[in-house]
This record gives sequence, structure tokens and C-alpha cells, in this order.
Amino acid sequence: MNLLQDFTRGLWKENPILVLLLGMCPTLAVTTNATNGLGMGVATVGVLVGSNLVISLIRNIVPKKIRIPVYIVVIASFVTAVDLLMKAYAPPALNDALGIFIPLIVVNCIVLGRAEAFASKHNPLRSLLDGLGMGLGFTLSLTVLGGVREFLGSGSLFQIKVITAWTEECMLPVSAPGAFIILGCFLAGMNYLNIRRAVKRGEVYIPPQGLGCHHCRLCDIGKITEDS
Amino acid sequence: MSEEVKNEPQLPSGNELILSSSPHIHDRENIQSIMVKVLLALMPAIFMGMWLFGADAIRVILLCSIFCVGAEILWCLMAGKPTSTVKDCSALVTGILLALNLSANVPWWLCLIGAILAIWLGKQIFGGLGHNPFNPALVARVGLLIGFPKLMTSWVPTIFMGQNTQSYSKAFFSDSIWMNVLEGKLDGITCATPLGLAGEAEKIISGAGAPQLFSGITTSEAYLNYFWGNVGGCIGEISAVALLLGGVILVWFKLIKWQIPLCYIGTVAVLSWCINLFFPGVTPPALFHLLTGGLLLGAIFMATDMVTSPMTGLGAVIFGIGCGLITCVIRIWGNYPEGVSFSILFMNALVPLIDRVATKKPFGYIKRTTEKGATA
Amino acid sequence: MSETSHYLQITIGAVLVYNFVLARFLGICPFLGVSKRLDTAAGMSGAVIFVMTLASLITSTVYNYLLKKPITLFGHTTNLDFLQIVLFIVVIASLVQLVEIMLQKLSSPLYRALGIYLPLITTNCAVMGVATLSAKSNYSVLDSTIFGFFSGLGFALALILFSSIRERLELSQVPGPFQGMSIALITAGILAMAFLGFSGLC
Amino acid sequence: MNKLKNTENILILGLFLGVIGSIAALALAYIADLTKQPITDMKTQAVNSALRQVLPEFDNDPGQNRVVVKSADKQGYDVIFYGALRNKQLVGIAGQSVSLKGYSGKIQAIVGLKPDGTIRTVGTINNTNKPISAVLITEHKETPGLGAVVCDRVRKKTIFNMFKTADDANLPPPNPILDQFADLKPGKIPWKTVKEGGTLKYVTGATISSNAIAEVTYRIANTFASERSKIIAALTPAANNVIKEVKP
Amino acid sequence: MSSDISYKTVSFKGGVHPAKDGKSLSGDRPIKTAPLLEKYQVIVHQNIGAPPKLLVAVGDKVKKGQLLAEADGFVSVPLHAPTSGEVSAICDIPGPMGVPVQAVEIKSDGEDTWTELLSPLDWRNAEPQELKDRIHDAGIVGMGGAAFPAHVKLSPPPDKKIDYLILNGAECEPYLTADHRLMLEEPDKVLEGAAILGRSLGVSNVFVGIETNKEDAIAVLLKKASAYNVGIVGLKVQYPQGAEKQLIYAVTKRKVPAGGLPMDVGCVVQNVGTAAAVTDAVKAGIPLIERVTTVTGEPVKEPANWRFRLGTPIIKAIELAGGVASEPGKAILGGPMMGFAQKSFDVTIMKNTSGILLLDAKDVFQYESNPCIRCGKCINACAMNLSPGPLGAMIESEKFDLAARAGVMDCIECGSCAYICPARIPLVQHFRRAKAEIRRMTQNQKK
Amino acid sequence: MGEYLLAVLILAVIGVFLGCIIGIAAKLFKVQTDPRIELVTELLPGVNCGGCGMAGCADFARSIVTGENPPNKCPVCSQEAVSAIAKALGIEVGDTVKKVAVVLCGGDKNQEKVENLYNGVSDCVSASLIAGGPKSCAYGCLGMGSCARACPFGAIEMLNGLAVVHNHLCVGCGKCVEVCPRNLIKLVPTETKVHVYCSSPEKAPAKRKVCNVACIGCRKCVKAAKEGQFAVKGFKVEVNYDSDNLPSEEVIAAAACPTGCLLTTQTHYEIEKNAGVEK
Ligand SMILES: Cc1cc2nc3c(=O)[nH]c(=O)nc-3n(C[C@H](O)[C@H](O)[C@H](O)COP(=O)(O)O)c2cc1C
Ligand SMILES: Cc1cc2nc3c(=O)[nH]c(=O)nc-3n(C[C@H](O)[C@H](O)[C@H](O)COP(=O)(O)O)c2cc1C
Ligand SMILES: Cc1cc2nc3c(=O)[nH]c(=O)nc-3n(C[C@H](O)[C@H](O)[C@H](O)COP(=O)(O)O)c2cc1C
Ligand SMILES: Cc1cc2nc3c(=O)[nH]c(=O)nc-3n(C[C@H](O)[C@H](O)[C@H](O)CO)c2cc1C
Ligand code: SF4
Ligand code: SF4
Ligand code: SF4
Ligand code: SF4
Ligand code: FES
Repeated sequence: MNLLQDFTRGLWKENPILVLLLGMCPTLAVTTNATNGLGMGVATVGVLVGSNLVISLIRNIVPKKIRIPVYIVVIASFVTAVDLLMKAYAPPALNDALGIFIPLIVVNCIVLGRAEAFASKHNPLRSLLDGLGMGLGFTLSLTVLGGVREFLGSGSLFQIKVITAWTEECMLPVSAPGAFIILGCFLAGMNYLNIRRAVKRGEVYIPPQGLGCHHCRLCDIGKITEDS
Repeated sequence: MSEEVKNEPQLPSGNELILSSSPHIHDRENIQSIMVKVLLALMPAIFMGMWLFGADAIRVILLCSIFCVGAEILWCLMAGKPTSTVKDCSALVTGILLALNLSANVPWWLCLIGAILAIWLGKQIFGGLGHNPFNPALVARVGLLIGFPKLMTSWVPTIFMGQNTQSYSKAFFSDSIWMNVLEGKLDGITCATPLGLAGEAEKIISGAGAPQLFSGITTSEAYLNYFWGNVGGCIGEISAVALLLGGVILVWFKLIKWQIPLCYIGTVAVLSWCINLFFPGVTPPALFHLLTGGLLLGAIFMATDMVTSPMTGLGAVIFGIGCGLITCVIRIWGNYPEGVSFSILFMNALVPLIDRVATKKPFGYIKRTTEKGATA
Repeated sequence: MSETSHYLQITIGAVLVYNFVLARFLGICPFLGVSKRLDTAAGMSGAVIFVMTLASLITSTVYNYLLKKPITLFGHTTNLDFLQIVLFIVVIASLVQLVEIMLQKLSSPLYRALGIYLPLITTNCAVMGVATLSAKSNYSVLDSTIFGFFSGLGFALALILFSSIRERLELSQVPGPFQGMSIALITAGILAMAFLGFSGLC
Repeated sequence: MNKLKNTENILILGLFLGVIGSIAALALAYIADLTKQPITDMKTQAVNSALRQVLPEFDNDPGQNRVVVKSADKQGYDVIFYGALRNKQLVGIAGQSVSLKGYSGKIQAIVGLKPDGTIRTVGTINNTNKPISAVLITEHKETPGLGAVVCDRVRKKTIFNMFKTADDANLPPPNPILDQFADLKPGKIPWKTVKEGGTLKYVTGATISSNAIAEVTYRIANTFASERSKIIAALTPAANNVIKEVKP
Repeated sequence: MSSDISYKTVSFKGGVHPAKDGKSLSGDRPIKTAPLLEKYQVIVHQNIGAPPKLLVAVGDKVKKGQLLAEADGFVSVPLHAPTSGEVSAICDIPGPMGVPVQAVEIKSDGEDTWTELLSPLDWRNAEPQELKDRIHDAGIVGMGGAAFPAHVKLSPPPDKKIDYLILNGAECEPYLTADHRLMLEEPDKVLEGAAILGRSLGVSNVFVGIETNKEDAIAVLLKKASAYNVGIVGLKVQYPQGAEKQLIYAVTKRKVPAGGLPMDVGCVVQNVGTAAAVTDAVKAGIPLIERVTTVTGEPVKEPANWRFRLGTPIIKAIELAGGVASEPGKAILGGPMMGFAQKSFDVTIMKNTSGILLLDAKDVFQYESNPCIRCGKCINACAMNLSPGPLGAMIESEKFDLAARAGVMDCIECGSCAYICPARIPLVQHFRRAKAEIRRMTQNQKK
Repeated sequence: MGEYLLAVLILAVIGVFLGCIIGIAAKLFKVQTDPRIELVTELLPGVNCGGCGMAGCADFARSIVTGENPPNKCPVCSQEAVSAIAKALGIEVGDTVKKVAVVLCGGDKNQEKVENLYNGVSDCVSASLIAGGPKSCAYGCLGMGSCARACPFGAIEMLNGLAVVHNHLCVGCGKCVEVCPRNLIKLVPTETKVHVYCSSPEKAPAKRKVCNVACIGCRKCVKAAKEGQFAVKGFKVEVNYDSDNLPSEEVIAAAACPTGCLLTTQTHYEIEKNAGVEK
């Protein structure tokens, strides 16, 4: 039961993008179409699963003081590995589209966030499932977002025209402004559903005002002091 | 008679009285009357557009107005707000300004998308009238420009751009269609805008050759045509005289801060004059910049939108100068031949900061700060 | 390409045309997270400019002298560019940490103005991105330091504009579902539209 | 275990981090070693796949068999010529150069040439005799939907034909602007669009892009025409596959 | 006639010109004295500051001018009986702010006999302190609206040197004409009062500021002013010319610091009615038991200025003015710009009731308020240089701390902004609320 | 092989270096924070309502740890959480008396007899500044929902022109009490079953003139209940919330309140919920 929850948590309830608002840069940058979204997602899954697993394995021997630097080294290594592998085996078009965002997975709050919040406290199996779930949640959101942008732009999905009557391509959704606006509308949609559910249950729902970036303790990297 | 009066116990018991805060009297001006006056000021430009572009222009103006008002009503219905807000006519103003920013040959669905961008994305998402930080019509125009650059940059000629002004019109048509224009055979032809030509000239022959290229579009005949509006472009931007008339009406009714158009146009004039003086190949003369493109439309009607411009006179000056600077930079060095929309949109973003700088100090403020300093 | 236009391209490009946040989508998290109030945004901006400049300087040094060309040590010659990611992140992170500690020791007003933001940006996409981009464009150490500074400036410009608008939006009646991050993103979108006007400047 | 976890001993901390770093470095070095070959393959493949589209079938690595020439016009841009060999025989030449006059700057093209300097035709559009030219734009930043239309050769897949492999799948997709260069031979006068007083078609709203493409195509063809013998000499196998600089 | 008499016209920055000034309704009607009523309900707490301590009980017999309540502290003034008769009740009646307030009901005996009055003073030779005591004993408060005890204003702390006394005859509120008529009909009383106040302050610069739409009053005062060594200053017709800080600025070009008092810039401002009351108190020993009030508005049959005794219910005042000719939609105590809407006609006249205004039902449209369109008109109108529109937005979204920082506490509630606002935002109401909330918050903090 | 060696070497050196720096820094800059603060913050509900009087939960946590405040000062915290905090800090706390708010007015739109037209800001504080507000009863609920907006927990619903508290949502933070310009809201023990829904101290005839459900001070409830359960205050009766022995629901039937202002929270809510505006 617990295992299942570990896996599904990231898919919806704590979806890294839509709920926790983490890793916004790749979310906005690479989702010009569904394929790119999927590609980025898969790369992130690789890093997440790998780093979660390794960190969970070494969690009991890492000195507390240098926990975050150690995690970073582990994560950065996985990112490098994924980067090299993508360069070697992924289609060049995808590589071009993802550009510098593969190296940037290293600073994606989800990865370190899960390492710190989950993998460093749970056994390897659960950490693995957690990484997989979070990664898939991330992938899912990226793919859907990419799909919506692609569809609005040209009426196609995965570069296949779905509405053939759509002759004039619209560049707005695919452009930088469109990325912000469409993600904003996505969040509004989420909020709308949550508000409706809350009203039904007689609760109040406050839309997320900030980022869930406290999940990532990157800021604490080797943090020695606290402003008092 | 006096009996009758006595029989009227008109003094109410008190409960029928209306309670409200002071002041109990109000100025007559309200939002609706302001917007109606703006519509009035827009009339010359609307008529010039309709006359010069014919039925196409009427279609676009009607479509945009209807779609904008419709979008407003629809949003209000969906959001559970009273639909009575359309009565303030601001959606209509937005719609008409959007239409004036489009070419006369745009398809109907472009008007629809534009209306949705303007009213929903530009205005209602932020809470409706008064809350939008960006000019809705410009959000729509820029959105469409990014989304459909081709449709947004293909212009139709006016009804007068033909045989009579052949030497002048030739600048605006490519050779292959020139014969067709002369013969009046095609109805779907497009022509260039003066700014577009200037931009092209810069790109094609940068440097020394360009002044000659500008010469075709800076003759006195051409200037006269720009002044009256006999030139390709958006429905509302072509006729300088109509826009200036509208500006006079707006200033007369005290609807706009005169500082904005003055500083805006002034900055563009000074800057382009200087640059033309020293680098004649880079850009055409100042008068050309003033009369062409959406500068007048933007400076008089769009930069002055009170919701999205600074509230004080000083702020208006800063705003106008900023718009002018950015317009020039984009026109002269940027990719887009026309920088008005972007510059106003950019300066809209600066408005909160400008307001911060340019708010008046409260009466007696200076004393208070020294006091504070003394206690601190 | 002449020297001046090269630097013009780096500077104007970094601030306006390829603005880090609005065109390149780097550093979106701090952009969204620290933009609710103008004064925090201003503090953050200062910190970001500082860190991005410094990080560019250091990482490009590392890149240019360690990773770019094969190096020879003890008779072995190897190309170490696969260490780029690990080295960059480790170097940036420790650098920021060091600066924070030093600031705290040396200047408490400066620490209060900048220091509290430093950990926030230890590593975000903008800082890591500026390093990666400089490396990718093969900038010299000087180039990338300038690039880092102006990228930070572009970030600061966007952040300050954005936060002033958000402060104003606080007073607006934004419809329920759009409140919070949603409207922030949409505003950023329109801001990005305005920045798009600068395309082609360099 | 706990002792290690809570340690504050600087030496241990440093050593631990050092060990972790070493392990990571070891692993990465191993992966880097593994992927070295695939990555270089991938890189050459990128050039070759473009060349494959504009050149006849070859069995060498034309990406390596190249020569850089200064263009014949006043601007003096670099033009790179690649030679395609079959059985050590030169069967085709492709030229690559840029135009800086695109709407948003640089446009890079690869053009396949016949040995006599005319631009190759790689095939015809299905069931018609409209040629598809060996002109490929490999890099551009033109406005999507406007200038990009002039530059891109893309085969639009739709839901109706998504599972069908097109009959001409091995040909580059047609693009009327690029295809009008098929079988052209450079003359004295540079190629120009109708609007510029020439004869080439252009896309309304994207005149500038069209002009730029005409410019770069002409440059390649013209440079080849004027340096023909040197280039051919440099690219034939006897030249030993060494990259050469040919002074015009 | 008046053209040969000169005075300089001064003004402040900002303000509005209400289109309908309504002064013609009652401006040319001489002051009438109200007949004796059967009963008066005198509200006990009529001054700013501490309420006076009641001295009478139900059943007590009182004489006209007799003390009903004595001052309780420094910022407090005594209250006197408006007529002779019996205290028939001490009860709660509707107050001008809508909350029930304590009042002494005096059933008139019809004789209107004076109690023993204080002895007249020779003010030219009297000590300033003597004058101040007399002003206090006569129960005089500011009659311009605030009802601030007059003697308090006259007793600045020793470190504040006062060098200007300004009499406020601006009467910038539309519709109101009480001060106008008073100056016209009793110029000597006003000027002499000014001189007395000047002496009690030890100030030689005494000015009367009058809006130039009261040419006749200016002419009359100019003629006599030199006798009392008082200067007359014409004020541009601009609302709120009569507001203290604006008046001081117009006359002296000094700016009262935000949050400060006129005495911080060496000024004291008193209403002309206050001055007239001071003359009565000093020269005849008569306490403040009546005042001139304008009863006006379109529905009122015979708009006029009346001399009412304290405690006159406004329903009686309206009846005296002939009742109403059409249905009023709003009853206002004070002028249309700053007055308070009433929900009862049982409110009685107090020392600071300068006008009773009825507005026609068809004029008081139920306006709908729209969001601010940032037109900036309010900013130009605000005499205090505030930014009312943005302030209103802050308050609407309940950001009181922001509003406080933006200076909402400096607002004088003149109403210019809400008057001019095309969006019809009830800005003044917002500001009142903000002030209330901010005061509550600071109090909580102190706790 | 050299590649491997070099890579390992570089990373190892950097790693050792970094580890040392962190270690030294840890020595130089001793931990200043009290880990307990973080602990307590996590145990607190984190709604930042300010009901404790501090600037948010984190601030309150600090004040608990420093001993400024007892943990049970948080009105939101459950008893378990409070004792968990107390246990963590090793301090004693007494029982928290959980309180909820109640709006003591029953004068909804149907019961209110006369009311002025009001044209202004829809906010109780603002309205109360204009002639005391449009409601004829100077002590009744103005119905403009200032309290509902002030409540951080959404516990107050405006029904029929009357504020009604949802007991299950209210945590007793007291925000509404502070804001209500008519001082109608009281914090009462959670167990309280019945209330007298009227706050007007006026005499019965005056009250009846303006409201149908005023407490006319007939004292039937006082008689029906046990000693000390109700308190007579002037012309109205109030539940004695301080007593240990709060009146039970039966008292309603026994008293047969003639105006119907004696109600349970539940029936009060139902009445308002079901009553449409008739006027
Ligand atoms: C809301 C709406 C949005 C549309 N968006 C587009 C669009 O982005 N591109 C487009 O070519 N057509 C769009 N259309 C129009 C139709 O889908 C259809 O493509 C068009 O009418 C026929 O295209 P044609 O004029 O090129 O033949 C839109 C229509 C509607 C109602
Ligand atoms: C946003 C925008 C993007 C444009 N992009 C291109 C482009 O990529 N290529 C191009 O040739 N012209 C582009 N243009 C159009 C040119 O400015 C110019 O108007 C056009 O080339 C005129 O040529 P025509 O005679 O073909 O209409 C663009 C214009 C705008 C406003
Ligand atoms: C907006 C505003 C307008 C005022 N207008 C007048 C006025 O017309 N006449 C007047 O005597 N006092 C007016 N006052 C009151 C004055 O500010 C000041 O309180 C008064 O003149 C002091 O004299 P007093 O204490 O004798 O009343 C106004 C106040 C405000 C805030
Ligand atoms: C002088 C003036 C200019 C205006 N200009 C615009 C405009 O450029 N674009 C627009 O959408 N609305 C304009 N409006 C209408 C209105 O202010 C606009 O719909 C609001 O921005 C919507 O909140 C204008 C109104 C006035 C009074
Ligand atoms: S803000 Fe206050 S002082 Fe300024 S105009 Fe409005 S009411 Fe008058
Ligand atoms: S006058 Fe009204 S609409 Fe204009 S800025 Fe002021 S508050 Fe806003
Ligand atoms: S209880 Fe008080 S604050 Fe709440 S609605 Fe009623 S009057 Fe307003
Ligand atoms: S109803 Fe009142 S006491 Fe209860 S939670 Fe809401 S504001 Fe706090
Ligand atoms: S993902 Fe880029 S800063 Fe967070």
C-alpha cells in the first residue's frame, strides 16, 4: 500500500509541476511540442531514479554536514551520464531542442528535493518508486503541456497534424510568451478544479501563492548558520 | 392650493432616506461618458479607415467590436459577474482600437482570436476594467503579430492607390502586381507600408545606398498622402489628420494627459531627426517617422489609456519619453518595422515603477521626514 | 565581427533580446518566487547580478583552462570535458557558500542586503545556465564575465519590472482560479511579449 | 554508522567527499569512454545526413572530404565544398555557405552541384515532373510561419497519412522557393527575385528571406563555377582526404 | 462699489469646483431668529474631547444660559441651557453619527428668562488668560465643524510661537451660507471677535479669509477692518478652501506638516461664527447657546439662515423653513461635501451644526461604484496631495498597512476625490474605514 | 586510463577541499539556531492566522521555545499537538479551553423590520461609519460580512444578511471578534449548546419595533434553566458562558421563548439556511 502511494504521489497529488511548481525552467523552455516534453521528462526520470536509488543506498553513511554536497555530486554525475547518453543515442533534433536544459537538470529542485526529502530517509525500493512516480508526474505534465502548445500552435500532436483544416500556423503558443501564458492557464484550470472540490466539501482552498521550492533544500547546501 | 400642500406630509420618517458617505454630490463625468467621448474622438479615424479601405474595413471594425463586447459578456457570465459592465463601453473602445490596429483584409477568425486575447487575456484575467496592467488592445495586437506574422503584415491598398498617384503608389507594390493594380483586376492584392519599405531598404542595402531607397517614400507627394491617409497600413493608423483631430478632441475634453502624446511624439521626432542627420542611411527623416506607422494612433489613443499609463503629469512625461525611445530603437535597429505596440506594452510594465517615482509627496511631507530623521 | 559589435551583442543580447528569464527561460523559480515584493526583488537582483558575474568568471576559468583543451598531467593527456557539469555545480555552490560566509563576517549591512538571498540562488538555472552557455559559446574569460554580469542585469530588469506589476496586482480583484502563481505566469507572458519587440537588435 | 553520520571531523568530511568525488569521476570517465565513439558518429552523421540529401549515393565520408574556398564575390565569405565519392570516383559536390541578409540574420545553405556547376535535381514531386532541387537550408532564424516557410523542407504528417510511408520518403520534401533553383546554372548576373528585378519567385511577406536564399545559392554555385578545377582537384581521392585551403 | 476696494486673492493647489454650489438658495436671505420651542433636547457631548459632567437631574428647573454640564478636563467645555424651563428627561436620542447619544430634554416654560450672566469684560485691557477663561466658560467650541474647544487652540504650548490668527470665512461648502450672512449682517461682531482672539493669543497678524464669491461680505468687512486692525484676504473659489491647512497655506504659504497642527507653523484658525460667539461671550457674558445654521436644499420650501438654539430637532428646523415641497431623498447635517447623512429627523442642532441640507430624491441617484480606471483626477483634486485612487484600491483589498504608509491618515476627508471620481468610488468612506482600522491596529499594538 | 586517473584526481582534490572548508566553517560559525524551533514549527498547524498574537506560526514557535508563550495559546492547535509540543520541550501545559465564535444576532433580512437604503462600501466597518449603518437596530448584524472576510478559516458564512459561524471550521482565533463594529461576536466554550441570539440592550418595545426576534427580557429561559446558567443583563438575557454548567438543549423546549431568539447553533444555522429572503 505504502509502495503504491510512494509511486502515485508524484503523479497527481504532489505533481511536481502543477502542484509544487518545481522545475519551471525546463517546463517552460522545452515544451514547444509533445515530443520534446516527453524527451525531457524521460531524461529527468533517468536522473531522478538513479540519484534516488544511490542516495538511498548511501544514506546511512553520509556525514550530515556534507550531505548536500554529496547529493549534488551524485546527482551531477547522473546528469552527466544522461547527457552523454543522450548525445550518443538520442535523435539530434531532440538533442538540439533540449539544448542546455539537460545539464540544468542538476539544479532542478525536484531532483535534489526528492533526494533530501525522501531518498535520504527511506529504503532503496521506496526511493526508487518515489523517483519513478515523481519523474513520471513530471514527464506527464511536460508532455501534456507540450502537446497542448503544439496543438494550439498548429493543430498537430507529436508532429502529426490532427486537424488538417488548420492551415495557418499560430506561433503564439509555441513562443516564449505563449509558454508562460499557457502554463498560467493550466494552473488556473487546476485551481478551478480544486476550488470546486473544496466548495463541495465545504472547505476553503487557497491557490498556491509561491513555489514549493522549500522542498528542495539546495539553499541549505552546507548551511552552517541560520540568520537569527 | 395651500391646503393641498399641507395635505402632503412629504417629510419622510427617516427610513426612506438614503445613507451614504460624504460627499453627497458628484461630478457629472462617469466612466461611460468618458468612453463615449473617446469613441467620439475615434470617429474621424474610423471614418477615414472605412472610406479609404471600403467594406473590408467596416467588416473588421464591426467584427472586432462585436467579438470584444461578446467576449466581455461571455466572461462575465462564466465568472458569475454582472454583465452590466459592458455598459461602460470600455470593451467597445478596446474592440474598435483593436480593429484600427488590424489590416482590413484579416479573416474573421483573426478578429475573434484578437478579441479573446484582448478581453480575456488582456483585461478580464486581471480582474476587469481598471485592473489590467497592460493595454488590452495592444496585448491582442502583439499576440496576433507573434502568432500570425503573415496575416498581420500583409496590407491592402486604399481605394486611391492606383492610376492617379501612380508615381507615388509604385513604391508600395511589387512590379509583378503593378499591372494588375493598374488594371484593377485583382481584389486580393497586398501592398507594403512605408515603414515596411524603409525597414526593407535598411536591410537590403545597409549604409550608403539606403538614402536613395528612402527617397521614393519621402517625396512631398508621399508626405501629403501620409497626412491624409492614402497609404497601406492598419485601418486606423493611416490618416494622420484624422488622428490629430481625435487627439484635439481628447485634449479638449481633458480625457488624456497631454504630456503623453507630446513627449512621445516629441521624443521620436528629436531622436529620428538626430539619427537621420548624422546617419542618413540608417533611417528616414523625422517627419516620415511621425506620419507613418502607428505612431500617432499609439501616442494619441493607446499610450494614453488611463488604466495602463501613469497617473500623474510627471509620470506621463517619463512614460511618453520612454515610449518614444523604445519606439525609435525598435524601428531603427529592431526586427520589427513598427515599434509602437511593443514600446507601449513595455512601458506599461514600467508604470508601477513610474508611479512610485512620480507620486506627489503628501502635503507637508518634507517636514515629516525631517521629523522622522530627528526621532530616529 | 568587430570588437564593439561583439560586446554590444553580448550586452544588449543578454539584457533585452535574449533575456535570461523571458526569452531563455532560465531562473524562472527565483523569478516567480521572489517577486512578490519590490524590495525583496531588488535585493535578490543585486545578489543575482553578483553571483552570476562571479560564477561566470570562475566557471569560465575552469572551463578555459581545465576542460576546454586536453590537458597533460604525469604524461597522460586527456580531455576532461565530461566533468563539466559536476565541476560547475560544485564550484558554483562552494563559491556562493564562501561568499556568504565571508559577507557575514566582513560586512553585516551588505550581508543583510544581499546575504539572505545568496543561499536562495546558490544554484538555480540562471547561474548554472550562464556558465553552461558561456562554455557552449566558447567565450573567453573576459567575455563570459561580461556576459554573466549583463545576464544578471537582464534578470534583474525582468525581476524588478515583474515584481512591481505583481505588487499592483495584489490590489486587483483577480478571479479566483487565476490567483497566485497563475496570474503571475500570465503577467510574465505578457511581459515576455513586450520584450519580444527587441528581437533583432543584435 | 551513526558516528560517521554525525562526525564533525574535518579530515573525515574532506576524505568522504573526496572518495565520493573519486567514485563519481571514475564512473563518469567510464561512461564518457563508452559514449565517445557514438557521439562522434552522431556528429558526423548530422553533416552527412544533410549531404546525403543533396548528393548522389556515395561510399566515403564526405564530411571529411572537404575544401574551404573564399567566395568569388566581393564579400569573400567562406564556402565549403564537400566531395562525394563512389568507388573512389568523385560523383558529386555539395557547397555550403551563408547569407547574412536573412530577416533575422544568418541563413546557412547546403547546395548539391553537378560537376558542371548546375544545381542538382534530386528527384521529382510525386507523379509530376516538378523537380526537387538539391538546395537545403541547414540553419536559419527566420520568423516561423513567414520566413521559415521559405527555408524549411518539412514533410507534414497528418493523422490520415501518419502510418503511410510516403513514396518519396527518401527525397527531401518539396519547397517551391528552394526547388526553383533546380538545374540553374550561374551566369554573370546574380540571381534575384522578381521584386529585385530578377526572375525568381518569392513568398509575399517573406521577400527578404527569399532574397537571402537567392543570394547564398548563387554564391555557392558561382564560387564553384569560378574555382571549379581547383575544387575538383582538391576533392578527388588523390588529394588524400586532407582538408585544404584553396586561394582564389 | 466693491471694485475700488482691493484685497489679494490667494489659493492652494488642487481642489475641485462643485458644479452646483446651491448658495443662491439661501445666500440672500437674512438671518432669522427661530421662535421659542416647547422643548429642546440638548446633546450633552457636543465638543471634541472629554464629555462634560452633567450637573442637572430630571425635574430640575433651569434658567436660560444656566450651566447644564461642566467641563471635565482641559479639552472639554461646559454646556448651557438654551432656555428656561424644567429638565423633563435625560435620555438617549439619535445622534448625528447614527449612534444613540445622551441628551438633556428641557421643557420650556415659555419665559425664556436669563440666568445671571458673567460680567462683561473690557477686552482691550483684559489679560489674555482672562479672555481664554471666559471663552472656556462660555462653552465655545469651533463652529466651523470640528467642535474643538476654542480655548484649547488659544493655549498653545509655550514652545510654539503663534504669529498668525486666521479667521475662516471661506465657507467653501456648497449650499451653506450661514457664515456669509453672519459676516454680512454682523461684521462688527466678527471683527471684534477676531481682535479679541488676537489679543488672547498675543498675535498682531489677524486675517479673515473669505472666498471671493462673497463679494458683499468682503466689501462690508473691508470697510470696517482697519478699525480692528484686521486684514481681509480674498480666497479663490475652490473647494476645500476652508480646510485649515489649505487656508493657512493660501494665506501664509506655510505648510502644516503632515500629522501636525496649525500651531506647528505658528497659526491658529477659527471660524467666523466662533469669533462672533467670542464677542458675545466677552462683551456681554453670553454663553454659547445658539448658532446660525443654514436650512437649505431644493426640497426645502423656504431655504434660509436661522438662528437656532442648541437642542432644536432638525424636523422643527425644517418645519420653520416651510417644510418640504418635494420628497427629499437624503437629509444631511452639514454641507453636501462633508456633511453626514442622517436616518432620523430627531437629531438636534449642536454647536457645530452649520447646515441642514435636504437633497431631492431624484438627485440622490443610487450610483454604482466601478473599479478605479486610474484617470488621476482624484490625485489632481486632492488638496493634501495624496493618491486617493490607489489608496482606495489598497483599502478595498484590506491592505491597511500599505494605506497607512501612503498617508491615508493625512486625509482631511474633504471629499474632493470622491466628488470628481468618474468611477464613483466611495473613496472617503474607504478612508474613514481605513483610519478606523489603523487606529484600532495601533491601539492593539500598544496593548 | 590516464583519463580516469586525472578525473579521479581532480574530483578527489576538490572533494577533500570542499569537505574541509565545510568542516572549518562549521567550526568557525557555530550553529546558532535552536533546532527545537524548527521542530515546534513543524508541529504547529502552519496556517499563520495570527490568532496567537505573534507574526505567524514560525514566530510563535520561537516564542514557545523561548518561553514567551505557552503552546496552548495557539487557538488552532489540537490538544494532541499542544501536548506533543509540550512533551518535546519538556514543559507543562494545562488543558486548552477550545473556543468558538458565535454571532449573537438573529435579525436576518426577514426579521429586521425597517432598514435604510444604503449606498456605499459593502463592509460592516465602513457602513457603521455612516449614520451607524443602515440597520434600524443599532445593535444588530449589518450583514456585510466583514467578519467573514476577516476569518482566515472561512468559518463564517453570510446567510440571509446575517453572519453565521460554522462551528466545525471555527478555531476560535478571534479575528472576527476584533473586526465586528457592532461587537456581536463572542468567543464561547465549544461545548455551548444554546445561545440567546440577540445583543440589543434596548428596552423591549424599542427592540420589537425594529426586529421580530429580539430578546424581550421575559426571563422564561432563566426560569426554565438551572441557577446560574443564564444571566440577565439590563433588558436582555445572556447565556452565562463562564459557568461550568452550560444550559442543555432541553432548555429551549422548556422555555418556549416567545420571540424565538433562544436557539441551538444547529437550528439557528438551519433557519438561516432555509429562510429565503421574503421581503
Ligand atoms: C476559434 C478559431 C480559431 C481558429 N484558429 C485558426 C488558426 O489558428 N489557424 C488557421 O489557419 N485557422 C484557424 N481557424 C479557422 C479554421 O480552422 C479554418 O482553418 C479556416 O477557416 C480555413 O482556413 P483558410 O482560410 O486558410 O482556408 C480558426 C477558427 C476559429 C473559429
Ligand atoms: C513580425 C514580423 C516578422 C517578419 N518576418 C519576416 C521573415 O522572416 N522573412 C521576411 O522575408 N520578412 C519578414 N517580415 C516582413 C518584412 O518586414 C517585410 O514586410 C516583408 O518582407 C515585405 O515584403 P513583401 O513585399 O513580400 O510583402 C516580417 C515582418 C514582421 C512584422
Ligand atoms: C474640507 C474642509 C473644509 C472646511 N471648510 C470650512 C469652511 O468652509 N469654513 C469653516 O469655517 N471651516 C471649515 N473647515 C474647518 C476648518 O478646517 C477649521 O476646522 C475651522 O476653520 C477651525 O475653526 P473653528 O475651530 O472655529 O471651527 C473645513 C474643514 C475641512 C476639513
Ligand atoms: C483615453 C483612453 C484611451 C484608451 N485606450 C485604450 C487602448 O488603447 N486600448 C484598450 O484596450 N482600451 C483603451 N481604452 C479603454 C479602456 O481604458 C480599456 O478598455 C481598459 O484598459 C480596460 O481595463 C481607452 C480609454 C480611454 C479613456
Ligand atoms: S484623499 Fe482625503 S484629502 Fe484628498 S481629496 Fe480625498 S478626501 Fe480630500
Ligand atoms: S478619480 Fe476615481 S477613477 Fe480616477 S483615479 Fe481617482 S479613484 Fe480612480
Ligand atoms: S457580525 Fe459584525 S462583522 Fe459580521 S456581518 Fe455582522 S455586523 Fe458585520
Ligand atoms: S469564526 Fe472568528 S474566531 Fe472562528 S476562526 Fe473565524 S475568525 Fe477565528
Ligand atoms: S527550474 Fe530553473 S530556476 Fe528552478
